[in-house]
Amino acid sequence: MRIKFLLFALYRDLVGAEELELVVPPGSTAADAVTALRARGGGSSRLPERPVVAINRIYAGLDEILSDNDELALLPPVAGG
Amino acid sequence: MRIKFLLFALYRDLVGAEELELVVPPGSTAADAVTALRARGGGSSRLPERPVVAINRIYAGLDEILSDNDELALLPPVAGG
Amino acid sequence: MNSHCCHRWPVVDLQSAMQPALITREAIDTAAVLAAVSAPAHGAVALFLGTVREQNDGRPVSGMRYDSYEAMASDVLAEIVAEAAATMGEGEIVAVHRIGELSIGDVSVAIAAASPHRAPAFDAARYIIEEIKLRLPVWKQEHYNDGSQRWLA
Amino acid sequence: MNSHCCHRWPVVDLQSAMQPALITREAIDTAAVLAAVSAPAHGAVALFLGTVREQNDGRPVSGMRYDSYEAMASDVLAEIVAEAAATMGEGEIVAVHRIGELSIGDVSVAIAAASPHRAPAFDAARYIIEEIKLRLPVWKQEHYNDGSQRWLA
Repeated sequence: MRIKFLLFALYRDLVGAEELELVVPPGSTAADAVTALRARGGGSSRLPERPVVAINRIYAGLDEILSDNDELALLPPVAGG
Repeated sequence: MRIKFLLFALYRDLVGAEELELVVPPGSTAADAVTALRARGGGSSRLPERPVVAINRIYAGLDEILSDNDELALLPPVAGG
Repeated sequence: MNSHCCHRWPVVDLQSAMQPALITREAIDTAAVLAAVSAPAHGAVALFLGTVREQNDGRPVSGMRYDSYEAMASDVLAEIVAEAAATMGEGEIVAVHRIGELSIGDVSVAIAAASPHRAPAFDAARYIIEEIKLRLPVWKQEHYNDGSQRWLA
Repeated sequence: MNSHCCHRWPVVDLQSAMQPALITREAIDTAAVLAAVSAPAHGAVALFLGTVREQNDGRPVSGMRYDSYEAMASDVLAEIVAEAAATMGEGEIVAVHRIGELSIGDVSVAIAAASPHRAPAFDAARYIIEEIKLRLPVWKQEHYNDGSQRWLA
């Protein structure tokens, strides 16, 4: 199934992209998808193993199981205000 | 000695004056002066026996001893803001 | 002094243009209060505004008269602001209380505290309004639609 | 609907003119934020402003870039405001967070809470800024005088 990754701030700089898509096996969790992204190597391998994530714009646990076409956002520590 | 009373809000309405002067014996306390003022009768007698007071613009205790020409303000419960 | 020696023009300084504690009969300019505390070093500004409500205890209010022991109120407000400033540390504070006849919606009190950090700014503004309620010698008389009026305590 | 039957002109309503939770690239109009929550029933208004400071950790800052996961940030800010409103009860709240390139002194966040009473207004404004710091998906990158930059965490 296809997962759309969204990257912000420091993570965007590391990966060098705002978004990218990867195909992961059905039944993959958010953690699995992050592992797949880090396995691309380069700056992506410097992403944290367990980042804060949102699935389809909602904060989610890393053990959450993804569905086809989910948007998985990797969120650096927030710094608003 | 002469004491200048200052009256505000409800107390002003009771006494019917913004300020007035009374002569009280040397050594009088603020409480003594209030008693003298209440003894004038009329609306003044409806002043509380132990109001909050300020002497020369500073909050003071009723047992404070007055000096000649002191300004003694009788302060209803404040309601600013 | 020394006016013979050099050309010195007055520097316009918003912060010193507004007293940190003021009892006034004029309408309160909220934007000016905010401007007076703002500075590049202060990342956080807390502003509190008290306004005249259209009702109190369920009774419709047509207006409000604020009376004060003006000379003492100026001193007490300055004292309250100084206490808050001492606790807050770095930053700027302005507190203004209006007296006289006010209409519904008019700002009766404005308190602004600016600090490098948000907690001290909030705490300062909160402290000042609480202390005003406790000890500023100001009284208010509500005017009602039927023409009657009452001093609040 | 029913436009054929009677002349109904749109009512200008400041409160509905401004969304209660907004992520924007425009400069924040503080006066408009205050106006949006003000009402004759609300005797207390608490406003919090966050502004870009000229330095951080002792290092001079030349500017700040705010980035966000905009679609999610709008939802999260609306959620935070709704939580504060539920606790506050009667009143009005507006919270605006600016994103994009900001200069020193620019307002990055404005939160206004108006209530019949002061404690709920203060508490609502404070709650919202604390929750923004915890969970609003916004990031900031400081620009320094030497041309370098850094994402804050």
